[in-house]
Amino acid sequence: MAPRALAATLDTLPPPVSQLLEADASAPDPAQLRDLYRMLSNVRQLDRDAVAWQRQGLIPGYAPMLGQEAAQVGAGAAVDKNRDFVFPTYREMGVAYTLGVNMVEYMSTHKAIWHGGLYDPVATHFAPFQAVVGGSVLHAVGWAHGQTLNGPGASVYAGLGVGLAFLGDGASSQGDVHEAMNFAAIVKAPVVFFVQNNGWAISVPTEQQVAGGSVAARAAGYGMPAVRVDGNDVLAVLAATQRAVAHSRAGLGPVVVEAMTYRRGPHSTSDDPGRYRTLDDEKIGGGEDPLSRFRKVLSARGVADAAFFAGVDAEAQQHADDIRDGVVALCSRPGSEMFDFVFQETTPTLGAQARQWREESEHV
Amino acid sequence: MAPRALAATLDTLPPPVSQLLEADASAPDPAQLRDLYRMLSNVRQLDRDAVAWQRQGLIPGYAPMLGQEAAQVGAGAAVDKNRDFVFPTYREMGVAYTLGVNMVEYMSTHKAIWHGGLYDPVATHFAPFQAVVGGSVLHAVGWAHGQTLNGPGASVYAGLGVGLAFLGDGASSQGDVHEAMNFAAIVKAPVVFFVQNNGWAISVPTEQQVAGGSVAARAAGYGMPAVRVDGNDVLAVLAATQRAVAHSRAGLGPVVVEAMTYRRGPHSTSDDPGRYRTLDDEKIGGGEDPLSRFRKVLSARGVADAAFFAGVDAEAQQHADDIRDGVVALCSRPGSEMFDFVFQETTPTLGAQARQWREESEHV
Amino acid sequence: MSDTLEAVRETLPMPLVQLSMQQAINRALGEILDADDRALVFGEDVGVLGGVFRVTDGLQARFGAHRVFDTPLAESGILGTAIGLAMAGFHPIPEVQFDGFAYPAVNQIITQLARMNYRSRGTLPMPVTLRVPSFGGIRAPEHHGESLESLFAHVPGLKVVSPSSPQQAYHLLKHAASMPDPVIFMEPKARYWNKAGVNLADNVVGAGSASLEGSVVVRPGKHATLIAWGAMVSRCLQVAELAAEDGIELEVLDLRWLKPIDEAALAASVSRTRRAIVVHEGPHTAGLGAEVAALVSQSCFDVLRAPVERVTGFDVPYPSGDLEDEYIPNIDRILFGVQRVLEYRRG
Amino acid sequence: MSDTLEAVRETLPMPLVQLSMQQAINRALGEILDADDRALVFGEDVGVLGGVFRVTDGLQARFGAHRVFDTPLAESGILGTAIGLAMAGFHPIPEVQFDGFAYPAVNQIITQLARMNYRSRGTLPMPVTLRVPSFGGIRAPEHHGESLESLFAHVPGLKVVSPSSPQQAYHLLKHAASMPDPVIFMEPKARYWNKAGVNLADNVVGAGSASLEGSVVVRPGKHATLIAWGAMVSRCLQVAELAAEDGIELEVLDLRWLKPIDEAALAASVSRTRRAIVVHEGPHTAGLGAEVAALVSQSCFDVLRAPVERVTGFDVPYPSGDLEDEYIPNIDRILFGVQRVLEYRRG
Ligand SMILES: Cc1ncc(C[n+]2csc(CCOP(=O)(O)OP(=O)(O)O)c2C)c(N)n1
Ligand SMILES: Cc1ncc(C[n+]2csc(CCOP(=O)(O)OP(=O)(O)O)c2C)c(N)n1
Ligand SMILES: [Mg+2]
Ligand SMILES: [Mg+2]
Repeated sequence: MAPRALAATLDTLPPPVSQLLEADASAPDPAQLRDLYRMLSNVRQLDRDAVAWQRQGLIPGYAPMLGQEAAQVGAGAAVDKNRDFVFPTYREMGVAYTLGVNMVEYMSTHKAIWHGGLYDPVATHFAPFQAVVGGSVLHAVGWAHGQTLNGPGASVYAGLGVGLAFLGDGASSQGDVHEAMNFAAIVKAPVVFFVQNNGWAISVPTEQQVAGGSVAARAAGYGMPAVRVDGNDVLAVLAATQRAVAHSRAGLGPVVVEAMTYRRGPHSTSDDPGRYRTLDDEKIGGGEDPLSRFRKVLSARGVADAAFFAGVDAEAQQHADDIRDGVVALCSRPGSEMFDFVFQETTPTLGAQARQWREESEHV
Repeated sequence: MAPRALAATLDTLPPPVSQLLEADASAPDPAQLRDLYRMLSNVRQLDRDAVAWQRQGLIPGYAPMLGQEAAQVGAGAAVDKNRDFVFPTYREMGVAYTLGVNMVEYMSTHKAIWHGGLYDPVATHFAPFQAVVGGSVLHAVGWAHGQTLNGPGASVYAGLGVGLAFLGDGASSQGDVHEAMNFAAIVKAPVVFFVQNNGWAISVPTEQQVAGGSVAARAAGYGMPAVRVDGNDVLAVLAATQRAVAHSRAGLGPVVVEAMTYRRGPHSTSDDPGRYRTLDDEKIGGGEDPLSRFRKVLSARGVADAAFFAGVDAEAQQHADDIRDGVVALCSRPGSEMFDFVFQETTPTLGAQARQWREESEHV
Repeated sequence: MSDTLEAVRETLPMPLVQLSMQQAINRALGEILDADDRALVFGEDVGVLGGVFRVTDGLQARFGAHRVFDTPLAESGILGTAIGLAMAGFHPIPEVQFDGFAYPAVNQIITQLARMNYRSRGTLPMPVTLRVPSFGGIRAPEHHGESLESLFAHVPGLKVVSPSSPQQAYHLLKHAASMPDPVIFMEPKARYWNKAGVNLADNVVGAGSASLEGSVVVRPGKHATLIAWGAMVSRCLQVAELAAEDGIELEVLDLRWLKPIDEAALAASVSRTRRAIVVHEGPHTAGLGAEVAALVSQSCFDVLRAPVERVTGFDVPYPSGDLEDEYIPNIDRILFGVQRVLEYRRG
Repeated sequence: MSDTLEAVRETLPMPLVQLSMQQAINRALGEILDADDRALVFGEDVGVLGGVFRVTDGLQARFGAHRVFDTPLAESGILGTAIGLAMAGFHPIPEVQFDGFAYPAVNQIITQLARMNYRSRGTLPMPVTLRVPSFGGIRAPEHHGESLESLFAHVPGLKVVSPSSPQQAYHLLKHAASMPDPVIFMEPKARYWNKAGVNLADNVVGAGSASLEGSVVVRPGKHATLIAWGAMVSRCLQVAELAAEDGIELEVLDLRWLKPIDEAALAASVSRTRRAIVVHEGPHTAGLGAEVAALVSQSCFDVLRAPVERVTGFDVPYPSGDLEDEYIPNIDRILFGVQRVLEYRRG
């Protein structure tokens, strides 16, 4: 077994449309490189801490993204927050962070405060937390098709807003994902299907999940280009996603990006990976840690040194602590909100139920 | 626009496993060739007549398969009726005929007598008539996996029973079809996905339906072989299906066969194709009539002559007339059967409903 | 938007026109697309063909293939993309071709469409009107005659409505499409072709009701209330006609909105008649008739003179055309139900 | 098969053992797989992992990966292949990982699983037992706490059962798996971990009931009947306990089979107590409580002293863990319902 990240690459994305690429994919300068590391470090710290919060009883559960930092930060950094829109699953904490979603509001879903999280999806361009595997992939296609219908004129920029659908290797088995890819390819919707192939769907390895072995390889069947990329190399992910986004933005249709990575942690804090894989499996499958890999790159390029890393990491710890304070302070939402958000325009039946709930529950 | 049948072929099916192929795919001898024509002629006649029956008010509706005779007879003739199992849609009259299904019992569904038809699916190895587009494709996979679980020892023959899932170009858009192909490829189920790409899903042309343009081309993404074949050439369809069946039978897993054909008639007797295509479209898209093509082949090989064709065609008319008599004679099923077949073991509630129905309806 | 509507209205022909329900819906769709440039109509065969029932006839030619379009054959995909389009600020009016083919879309409807407003705390409203040609009675193939109202009505976050006449269909569809919440619009296909006068003016819906919300009494009576929706309303009117010959005056209540249910109207009617029969095509157990019976049994407990009768489809799969009339409540079965509530004596 | 079962039984330990429901189901599955070599267990993560609730723990090791296997992550696929396996003569016992993930399989369940026996005129029976960890109460993420019984109970061709105790779970699962028809087996996941004595001998299910069919009175009483299923049964028992301190004797009826409903047992209990409260977690409108209330209102019309009360979830999406206790009927809300039926006076 080799590290998953080294799986054969695949690249059928045609050469970039130069003019549009410029906005999206100028190679990161030193400041941007350091920023990428900052994000990686913050995400890593927050993820580790969230697991600890669960052990401490602060939150009832959490789905760690350990090992997928490069995939998520790389993808997130390719997004234009002003006109693109991200459709996450339940594990895209790193993308949320990169997009600037308020992390206390994000973590509220893990504190069982509100299923979709307390953040504003419209303001952040980050759709609500989604527990249905594959559930939001079609939304990305519909949203993206809406950008085509709006026309490029609707934006102050050249090119279309792009929808980014996040999905896992497990999700690729869902019928909805097929319907989404087919729809998108037919209408040439500006959507990027960003697959984090992390080797596992809970206990089921990709080999028993993805017939043919690669989600990216399926793109050809829909007449769509695809890139399969080392998901633990943040620069590779960034570049691939930028190219994909530029392609879609130019009106050339959907793209599949498959980031080969590894879920180093448990599926969730209630999972026990020891039942289905060994520590050796994890070590080999995971390969080199994406953060240490990137530290080497930055050092080699002379863009950052040990002091920088130490500083950033300390800062990340501070941020995570601040977020923890916010999560601790998060109060339950009033029960009346159960009724408030069902509809934009409530109904008499629901009004009566809300009144009865208030009488029987609030005053007891 | 060129005739659809001439669409680029695709063949990724590995060379046949010779031993198993022998049983399945010996090239048809003259008697078999004449038999194929006999089936084509019967199916053509019956199909045309069924449309007439609808116009005459004998049956409320019918879904013609005009133009798809070669695809259906060719596929059906590759089936081993003793151990394979066919999972049809609502348009596989020709396959049913080829398998020897009693055609009066088959037509009963079009007479609105019984949704699944009155034929016995277990005895005929032809699953019930299926109105849900894509609905039975997964059943074929499950059934086929069952053959693997039974093991080859369960059969007196060498090799596995093969499930044949019939689906259209429209059906290929359904999520279930993706789930079926993925499942089948993962467990190497002995199943052949037989796609009749007839150019249309009611009014929607394949170009607006099948991104990438070919269902067969999707097979590669699942690590499955595929054959795309001229669906109006009965011998080509027969040979391709035989090879596919032999592959599956040998335990090598699923295969996609895409027969490029053309729905020459309306979607159903209540459809009006003039709204979405011209007569010219039909002429070009349909290409040469599959029956006249095969007549030429037989004549060229000296296997049959005009007298033979005339005799067979007359016989076919006689058969169709006999079937018509049977369809005329078909009586409604007693209303009590609504209750009889819901469960193997009925329930008190249902028993009470049946009693009430009897009291209120039968004696009025 | 009301300014635009005002303008449109002035160009409309004189109020009362004879329309079939299929024409009334077609007309309403045209007006909606005209007045609201974020409205989109899509589904299988709704474009060039104009729908298998011609309900969308001519709309693609009139509004273009970017606003009225055919989708691939995938119902979950239709609903899923509708949700995404709503997130992008559009007002999707998708169609599912037949009731029985809404099942593949149930996951997107229940876990996504009905919940997105809630999940997003009101920031992502779902102004989606899902048209579903519904119910039986047309001798169609399997899965073309089903009643999903009980399934839909149970789902928090959905509103459900079914018109019983061209008049209702025209106004209710326009109303539904103007709502900021998801509405399942169940069209009784058995009534598609029956023509009736339609008053195109706003707020003239139902016998005497000025409102587009709630139920309508379509025939007043005093001995018992028949409660129905969709195609069963006209059947109940026939029953009331027959019963009147024997001096029995049946009130017929068109429930119309199946979620939320107009509890006040139900209570008001049955409080007067003191007897109720609910009639629907869908299977008996856990059908919407159970909800109606439970509501009436509760609100009219003191005045009810007989248990609420449910005359419904049986707990069997919707049968083939030949047995359809044995399955759908027919006049005789409804009359038996009426007889039971009228003859009921406490034991 | 009964000979084989006979043999198995002799090797079993002494009758009364302490088991959690999760263990009881695991044990029943093991016995089913042992006794019936056509039985197959499959679903997401049921193999090596033994299920996210460990309900299938150890079964793959014991019976092999050809009989207990992981499927790809696709619920429609799980049900669709189960149907095909049943057509090939197997007895599939698939699992859907959580209630809310049964929705993608609804099309296969309704249009195929529930109808194949009917469509094929009895030649293709569907002996499929679909296990669905169900209902709420465990502070889980979205879609992990839902009640689909009303949806399933409405579907002709399905049978639906929910155990309320390890004892019930053990015997009902074995019974369901022996049935030639599709059964939806709804496991109340909030009760997975509570241990209780299980009598492993056949036909010893429920308080005094020798039958595996129908409902069970789990606590007799005379002032009103609480009707519940799944995890709400133990909650109703708590309520009855509390009420008893005030001299109110509540009968608790575990409905158990949600389709077919044991109408006779409902009528018998409420005829005695003359008051009824039905309690469930699922949303109110068109919930199974409506069916129960409609049935009781009809069968006990003459004796009912108050309208049947429904204490249920609200018509809102199942909320996040923090609000779960506000949503699921709690002891107070049930007591309010009891109070209403006891204090009801005709107006
Ligand atoms: C429709 C659906 N089915 C089942 C589940 C339960 N479930 C949650 S996550 C998961 C595995 C998902 O795997 P993958 O898509 O690879 O994403 P990953 O967890 O690896 O990030 C499963 C089976 C679910 N949430 N939704
Ligand atoms: C799930 C589902 N959705 C919609 C329909 C309505 N419908 C019946 S046939 C059909 C087109 C099918 O096209 P295709 O699969 O290419 O088969 P063909 O009719 O060409 O044989 C449609 C949309 C259906 N029967 N089932
Ligand atoms: Mg994964
Ligand atoms: Mg077709």
